[in-house]
Amino acid sequence: MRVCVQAEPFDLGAESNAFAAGVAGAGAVVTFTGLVRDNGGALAAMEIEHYPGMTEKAIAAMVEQAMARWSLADALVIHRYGQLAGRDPIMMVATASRHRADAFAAAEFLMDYLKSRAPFWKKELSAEGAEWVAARDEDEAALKRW
Amino acid sequence: MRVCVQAEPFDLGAESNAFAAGVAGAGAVVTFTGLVRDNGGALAAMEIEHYPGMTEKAIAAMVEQAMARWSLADALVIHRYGQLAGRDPIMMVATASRHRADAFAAAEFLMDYLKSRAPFWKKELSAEGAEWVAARDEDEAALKRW
Amino acid sequence: MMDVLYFAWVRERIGLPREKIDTQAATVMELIVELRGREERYEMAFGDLESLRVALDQELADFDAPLAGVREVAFFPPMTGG
Amino acid sequence: MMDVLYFAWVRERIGLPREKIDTQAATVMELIVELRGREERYEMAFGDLESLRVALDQELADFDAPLAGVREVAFFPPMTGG
Repeated sequence: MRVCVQAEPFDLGAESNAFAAGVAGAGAVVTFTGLVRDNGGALAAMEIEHYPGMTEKAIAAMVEQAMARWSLADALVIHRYGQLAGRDPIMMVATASRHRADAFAAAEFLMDYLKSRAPFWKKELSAEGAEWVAARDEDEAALKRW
Repeated sequence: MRVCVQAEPFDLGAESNAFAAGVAGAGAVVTFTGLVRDNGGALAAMEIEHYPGMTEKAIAAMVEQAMARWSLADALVIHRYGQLAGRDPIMMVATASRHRADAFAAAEFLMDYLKSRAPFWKKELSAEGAEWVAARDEDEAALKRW
Repeated sequence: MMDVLYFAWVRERIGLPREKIDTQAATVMELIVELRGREERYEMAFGDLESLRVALDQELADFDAPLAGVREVAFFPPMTGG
Repeated sequence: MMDVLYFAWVRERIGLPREKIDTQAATVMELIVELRGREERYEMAFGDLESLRVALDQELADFDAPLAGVREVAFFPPMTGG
């Protein structure tokens, strides 16, 4: 498993290929990527604040929980913080397993926990100014299924 | 949407990047990749037979069904046939949506249908000989949830 | 006259990928019974209906589907894509 | 003495990212009440408990959690990662 909390951009394609190359026994790889949304052509950017120290620990605990709960060959989480440009990948999760059900379930589980339990806060920057992204009730509700 | 049924290898990373670059309004991208499994170091290879004509039509119908059922910005299916080497990507699905639930559900739906309703047949080639891959009861059962 | 296609181990057991068949069979099941009666290799290919699937003009169908107007019938094992 | 950290709009309303606080508060809730009484900017930050979260030594906690032995308290809005 690998957890990266970083200011630097990452390349979704290169990370996907490297992850898939490392899981020799697995036939199924699932990735999720979160992108800065381009809101109707308005030049969007994003600033992400996080809680250094707690972030890494919280994510590592989620990944360990996922590895214990599903039969996974490997799991990866990359999450950026700081200044992001429009269309930049914000974060990605990758999971690998023998059969697809484990990789899908673990990726959804990790996303649900990252959304509401990892200490990141997004601020959207647009022509109208800066605004903290509000937490969605659906995201909190999604945790109940696990 | 794009459906490719091809003998040529494809690059998971390049396809993922190209797909993500094309979905300006979407914040969520899910990919699934199926790989030829490396069974305990035994040099595995695979031969995939398909039904030219029906394959493309069947997959296009599945993708259209997914686009109608979930709120998707885009969807992609690539599936190889012919001779594959060990560790080669066999196929991939990519889906993009505004919120993650749609992209995850559509990717799982497409995988369940591709597994049991697209006319492909896999033959595993190993040191012990060639053997047609048997359909799994779990794969047939997985269709019931949609 | 109808094109009949075989895939995967159905193709291997029968020994050819496709053939033209002149038949009066009204349904898929009648065609299967007719083919089974031909030679042992057909009996081997169509022996276990549980593991046989059929498509009519490139659409999945049931064994009791009518053949009227159908130009292409394909027999194959359960699909294993993905 | 305890490190108290603020993130996102909690940090912006209070106007600083962290401070050292000397307190006798026994629980998180007692600390919140004490801070609210200080100045209007704290009242603004801690006015709506529905949209406030707390971590004790980098673990999420409830408002009634005891502060005994805790070195680092962090207040922030609901998280919006992913």
